[in-house]
Amino acid sequence: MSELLMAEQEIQTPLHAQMNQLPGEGPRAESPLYHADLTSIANHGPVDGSVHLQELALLGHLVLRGSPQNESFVTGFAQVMGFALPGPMQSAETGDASVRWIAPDEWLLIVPGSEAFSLEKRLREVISGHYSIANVSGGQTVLVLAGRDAVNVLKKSTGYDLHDSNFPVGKVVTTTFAKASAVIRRIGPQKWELVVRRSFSDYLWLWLQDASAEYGLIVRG
Amino acid sequence: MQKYSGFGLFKHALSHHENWQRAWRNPTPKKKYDVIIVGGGGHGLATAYYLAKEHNITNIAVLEKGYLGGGNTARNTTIVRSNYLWDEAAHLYEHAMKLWEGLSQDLNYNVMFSQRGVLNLGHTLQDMRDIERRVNANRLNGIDGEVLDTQQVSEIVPIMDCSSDTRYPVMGASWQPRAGVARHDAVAWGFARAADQLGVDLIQQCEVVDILTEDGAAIGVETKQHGTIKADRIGCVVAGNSSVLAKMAGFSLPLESHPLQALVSEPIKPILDTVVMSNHVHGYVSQSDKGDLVIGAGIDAYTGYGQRGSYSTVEHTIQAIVELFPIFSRVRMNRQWGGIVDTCPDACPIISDTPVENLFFNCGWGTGGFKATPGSGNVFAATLAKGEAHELAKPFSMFRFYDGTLIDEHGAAGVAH
Amino acid sequence: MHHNSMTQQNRLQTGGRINRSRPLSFKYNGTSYPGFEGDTLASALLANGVDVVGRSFKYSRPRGIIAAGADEPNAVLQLGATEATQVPNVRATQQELFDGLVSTSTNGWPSTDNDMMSYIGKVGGRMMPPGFYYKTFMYPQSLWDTYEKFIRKAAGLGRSPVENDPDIYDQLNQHTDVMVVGAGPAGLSAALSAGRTGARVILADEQAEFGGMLLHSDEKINGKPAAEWVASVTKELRAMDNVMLLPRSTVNGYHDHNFLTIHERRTDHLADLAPKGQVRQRMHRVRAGWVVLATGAIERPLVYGNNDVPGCMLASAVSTYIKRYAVVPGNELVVMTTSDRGYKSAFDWQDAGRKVVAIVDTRAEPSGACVVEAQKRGLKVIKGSAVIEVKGSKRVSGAVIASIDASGNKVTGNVRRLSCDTVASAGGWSPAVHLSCHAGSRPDWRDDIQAFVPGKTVQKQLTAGAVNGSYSLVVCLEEGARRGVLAAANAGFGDQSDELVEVALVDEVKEGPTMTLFHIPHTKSTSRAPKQFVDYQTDVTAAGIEVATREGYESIEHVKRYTAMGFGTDQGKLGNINGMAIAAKSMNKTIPETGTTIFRPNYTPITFGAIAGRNCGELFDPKRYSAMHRWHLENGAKFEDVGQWKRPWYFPQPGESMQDSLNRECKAVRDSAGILDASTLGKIDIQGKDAREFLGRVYSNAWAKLGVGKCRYGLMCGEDGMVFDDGVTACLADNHFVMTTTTGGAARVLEWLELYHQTEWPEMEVYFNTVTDHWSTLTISGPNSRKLLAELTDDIDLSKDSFKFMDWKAGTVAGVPARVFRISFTGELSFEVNVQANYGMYVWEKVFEVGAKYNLTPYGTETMHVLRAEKGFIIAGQDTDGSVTPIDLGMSWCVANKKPFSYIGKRGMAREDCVKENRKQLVGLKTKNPQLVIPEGSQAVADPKQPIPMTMLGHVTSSYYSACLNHSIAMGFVRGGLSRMGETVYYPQPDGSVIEAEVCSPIFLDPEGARQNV
Amino acid sequence: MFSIYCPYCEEHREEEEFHAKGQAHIPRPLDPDNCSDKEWGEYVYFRDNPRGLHHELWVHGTGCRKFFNITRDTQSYEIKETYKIGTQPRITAIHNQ
Repeated sequence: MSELLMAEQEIQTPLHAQMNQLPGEGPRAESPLYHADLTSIANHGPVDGSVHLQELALLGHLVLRGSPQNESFVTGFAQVMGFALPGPMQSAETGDASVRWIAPDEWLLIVPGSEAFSLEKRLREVISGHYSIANVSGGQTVLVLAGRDAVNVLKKSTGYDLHDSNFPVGKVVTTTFAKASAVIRRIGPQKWELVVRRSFSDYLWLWLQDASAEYGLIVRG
Repeated sequence: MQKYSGFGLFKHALSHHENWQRAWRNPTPKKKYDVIIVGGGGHGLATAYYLAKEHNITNIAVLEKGYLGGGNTARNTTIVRSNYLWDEAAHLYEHAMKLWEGLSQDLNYNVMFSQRGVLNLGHTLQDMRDIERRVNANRLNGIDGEVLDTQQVSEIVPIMDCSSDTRYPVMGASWQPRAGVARHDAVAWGFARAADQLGVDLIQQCEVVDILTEDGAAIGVETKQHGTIKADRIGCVVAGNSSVLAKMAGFSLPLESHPLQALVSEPIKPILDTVVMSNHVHGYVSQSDKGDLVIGAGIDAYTGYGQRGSYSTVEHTIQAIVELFPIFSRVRMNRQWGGIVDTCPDACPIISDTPVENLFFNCGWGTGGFKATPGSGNVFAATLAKGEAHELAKPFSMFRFYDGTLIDEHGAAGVAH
Repeated sequence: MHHNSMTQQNRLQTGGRINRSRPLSFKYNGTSYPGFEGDTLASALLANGVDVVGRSFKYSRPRGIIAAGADEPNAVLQLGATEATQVPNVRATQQELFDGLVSTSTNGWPSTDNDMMSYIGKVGGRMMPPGFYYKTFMYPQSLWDTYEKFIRKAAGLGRSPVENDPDIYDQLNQHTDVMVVGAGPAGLSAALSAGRTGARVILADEQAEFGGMLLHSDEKINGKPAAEWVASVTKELRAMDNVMLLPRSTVNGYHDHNFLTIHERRTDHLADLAPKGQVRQRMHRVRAGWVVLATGAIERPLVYGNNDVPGCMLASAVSTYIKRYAVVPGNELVVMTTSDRGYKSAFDWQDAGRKVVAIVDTRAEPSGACVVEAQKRGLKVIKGSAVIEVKGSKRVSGAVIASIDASGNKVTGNVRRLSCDTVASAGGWSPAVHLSCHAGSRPDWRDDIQAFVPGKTVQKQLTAGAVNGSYSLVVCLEEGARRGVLAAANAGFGDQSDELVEVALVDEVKEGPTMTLFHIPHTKSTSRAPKQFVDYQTDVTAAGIEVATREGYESIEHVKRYTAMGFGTDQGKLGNINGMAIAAKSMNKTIPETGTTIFRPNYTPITFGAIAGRNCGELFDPKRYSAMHRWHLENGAKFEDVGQWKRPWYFPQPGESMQDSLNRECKAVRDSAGILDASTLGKIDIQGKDAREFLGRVYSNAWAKLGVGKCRYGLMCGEDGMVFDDGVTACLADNHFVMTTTTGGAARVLEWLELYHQTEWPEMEVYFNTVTDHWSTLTISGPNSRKLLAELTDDIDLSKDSFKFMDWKAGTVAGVPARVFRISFTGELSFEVNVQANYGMYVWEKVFEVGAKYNLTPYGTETMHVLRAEKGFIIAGQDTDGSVTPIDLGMSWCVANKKPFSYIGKRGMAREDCVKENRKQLVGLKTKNPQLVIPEGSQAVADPKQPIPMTMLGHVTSSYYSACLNHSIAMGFVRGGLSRMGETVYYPQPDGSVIEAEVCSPIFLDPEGARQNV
Repeated sequence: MFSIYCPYCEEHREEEEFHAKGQAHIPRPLDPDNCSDKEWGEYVYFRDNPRGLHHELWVHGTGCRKFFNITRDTQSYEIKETYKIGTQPRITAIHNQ
């Protein structure tokens, strides 16, 4: 218990409150689409279709805010992550860490859930000046939409131009998605990653099932 | 004047309708008038009519840059109601309502005012609180109205989906039986004809390009087609152009001009006998005597003088109508169009003197102008005649935006109507 | 398949594009008829000799099919085999025939009462000049309601279904470099030349087959029949993966910045109910780089006496039915034409083996190849003459022809009658400029072709072919090719070199000049001649238009509105130009002098369901859920809509009334412990060295001294000084705060903060991030909440002295890291537990595991409202309405006017009207009868007996029965209320009763705050 | 339906991602407390609302959440330019005449 305690001790820097928000073993985590039970749909659901959907649940989501003019912010990130912050509408990744440009002073870093806190600590250690890091891991989830007709499902859902000439692999856009919004990243010729907000996830799950009905939806576990 | 009646119609039928007189003259403007009214829409024509009828001022010109009733009068969804929240607005709109009741006979022109009742739906607990508040205020102000529950609503509009499993179930409504719709073009034409009969000069295709002032007072206008026309008093009633006219006179107004869109379905057999409005799902609908479903919603968020808005607004409106009336899903949208509404920060109009002496403005009706047409003209006429605001107009001075005596009707006027 | 014995007597044995091997059967007005695949409903009706397809709505005259496309005004039918699949007002000329199609005529007159019909039509007809209803039905006033019902009955065409639509619709967002509208000769060559550059191209056409007029043309392109050229071009286009072909797709709207809407009908040609799982109709929302309008032109009918009798048709339509559908719509034809065009129909008719009675040419000296051919064919050509009137009622029985003068203004004699059953008229072409007008451009009049063409526009728009007034095939093809290349080049594909322009070879036919003529004169004056229809669907006649101008309705907009010309479902495609010409003539003006004609979307009507797409039913608007929503469902919560959120409203137990539940939930909180899901409150993470200063500027109260580990309540105002949101903000660290907002206000507040940061104070070092969805918030409230929470944490010291009211601490709850705020909206000892939302449900369940012994009771928003009202806490949005200042709310304690910076709202509150003593102020209200609950929204008066209109003092904003206090409580506004404590106000009720209440402090329970400070 | 170039995302985006926020270049008075009611009213409520060229504030709400300015013709709806907060328009009514 005691070392658990240690791990969960609030680390009070004078300037920012940091907090490891993950418990140790035991407590059950429920991703935003937990109630949809995608795993059993994956196991027992339809196997025919040209649209594939998968939730990448319980990842670590960190919102980084800072100015590109803040050298310590830019270099600090590169130093910790081993790659540079991408420019407008771009993304970068190595291994299981990926970062998305959201705004001129905002990036979304997604890592394995267990690494969010340690990464935040390391980033705060090396970055100085004006910046912020917000852990939003509980507030959003990642959906991967793939398959031949994934692009048509997206065309029903967003007004953004998805054509190869405008939306090559690696590009990121934050845009409208049905009556919600999503951060959309193209991760393959027929593969797209959607970052959506927790409270909208059930609506978007219903929407995606409806929009892909005519093509056939296969859920991946 | 040539009186309109069933018998007259019969008489003219015998002569193959070859002897109808003009509804109004086409006069060339004089050099000077007692009063110039800029703007030949419903409000301007009503102002001229009541000036002549109730204040014996007949040396009047109405200057219209296009054709009579060609602005928002020709583009609105014709809803007439007076169930406003605040006393000031309620009294003004109820004054209009009383004039509506009898307007056809007064003008000897059938404006087809149809008191089929208006429902303002509530979809949330707060909607219902606001409805209770408004209806209570209406009753104590002498305006008819009652609060209906879901069951009562579905009895009035059985074709509406009042089930509890919709996204925003209908929890109830306010109901004003005396409210309804009127034939919008006929209102302008009726006032025009009656004003013309009383000697008012209606000058169409006459665009005001400048307002002439002399030591702080307005003395006339410069027009594109007829040069200078002088007047002792000038009233501007130019919805969709108010800020432009004010700029000519050297001041600005607390206005933004927004596109307000409307649309109609193809004509279908009578199926909807009342007006249904919903702020929450953002749509309202009535059925015209021609059979069209007349539909509208909120304004577009940007300013625009183009008499058109964004397609997404039309989409949201139709989603709302299909949500309320799923049976209309297979009915088809025929035409859409847009007007320009001058909106005030407190969703109430301006009927006011201005920084320029002898220059008065009647504007800022936002989405609520048509229903006020006779009342607006009536109090503005009195204001122009006396040179000071009519009792009912006093609270609507443009200077309320300095001292803060706003009349915030957003609760009641949050959605276009 | 069963067919009745009826033969298709007007069907040719050979020719046309119909598939004779696929016979179909359909119903019209209860009778079933045969047809073929490839027919439209109109061509099938004509094939079966059906003349009357409806009655006109005003005069109820029999009407037949006039046209072959979108311009048809009469053949507007009700479709649908079942109630749920009814579709009103379907244009038979555009409806493809399918097996089992059921259609009925939609007479303007709803009842089958023939007396009424004939009364209105025959006798009443003359009593109904334009605007007749403005002139009558006025007296007596009381009868208008009755008059109106009578008028409404006459209105409408088809009827709405009364069952819900079983079909599904959707939308696809498209982006393209070049959008080509119309797949006639110009459109096809435009798409081809653009497609070859590699540009993204969309080609849409309203018809099932591409080709337009080429589908029934004899002309040759590159030496081959035109239809072969169409096939080869379509084949090449289909092979290009940068080209999207959309048949059965009408471009209905052309909006700003080159945004177009396309209505694609995917299954309407198969059945009236879409095959299972298929989308019936789809809207394409297109953003185009450049647009090529190749929308063609619509033939104008000529306006003559009784020109609405079935058998009167457009000459081009006659050719279309013969050549494309192998249907000859009659036996004996008279053609009236102002150009060479009409001759073609006569030739087609003759080739079909039926009798051409005469070609009546309004030109005195027609020249051109066709005249020579007519002589070769032995056809009778009557020059300098016109059909001034036809005879017959349900079908043309004869044509009255007469000589006319060269100007076409009057009959010069030689009146005689020819027997015939069909009169085809060719009055020239009107370019289909509709789309070019949608974004505000006005069409230009061209005297040389006597027609409007697309005007100056700010759109990235090109035009090709007949819409330009270029009517000859060779020009259409070349213009198309050139505009296609140009559009692609403008969009960045290919250069504009001529190599890219492939011009097809067509042998030109020499055409003679056209005569300008719209309205055929009659021996009688227009007002006395037989009705000469201009707009068929709205029953507008030439005489009617003259009456309108006679009465001073002189602007063409007045004419249209007064007569209803152009307001039908065809939007005046046939009638508008003729109407303008007649109005102009009656005022001795030119057509452009009467104004231009402007078209609005839609080109043709669009199904509401298609526009709504998927956004109806449960997808109408997102439902937002907290992480504990499943638990709320399982535990029988009733929900309240708050913004898009579904919040538990209360948790009824079996047999409980709502009030029972509230009483139970309230008591549980006051006596022991209750729990509320507060996750929906907005939460904004604020970091940066200027965060504290920023808070001081956007809240009305002071923030300079808020220490780390502390929380504070704040009020947020607009620049007008009116309260718009409130909430508690906690200081997590010197440069780090978390702000809470109302559930409905979260997005607005975040944007508000960003607005001021980005536009007013960019120099301030602060970042705002929403963490609303990231944290689950469990509010445990009640005297036992400390004990309960103690069982779930061993690293948070909950003791009174170390964890004070308005403190927050971090630690673990149920083994999950948490931030715990000791704040209270109920007035009880209360802890807000915040955990990462992925663990919200887990912790919630753990709390209940230990909570049982404390009778831990879940409560919803309604109980929360009662509990806070007992304490006099406001709810922004319920107790405020955008017109009240903090002072009006009696919350001057929450206003810090000594702050150095003039915070948002300060100046607004100081305006003349806002500092008046006698404003409406929020107070508590105690009813004289403690059991009476004043209905929320009741209005206060000082004297309930005063006459109406009464002077109102303010309204009740919050009102409840307090089970804990055993009496009702209320808050409301009363003018000058803060200085009226103890006075009585009266609340008149709709039922005539009056509720008396005493003005009091809004704090009904524990004014000292002892309960929350334990 | 506008197609709007976001100066921060550096590409054209659909109108649905944006919100119009009214007239641009209306700085908050630096000393509100010493403004007259009239001056304050002018700041809060009174607008140019021109027919023609208009400098207006928009926010890329469903995007980068940045506020920026648009110079737009309120009659033709043509967007002449978009520019970042803190910068001045290149095209103004004067230039346009």
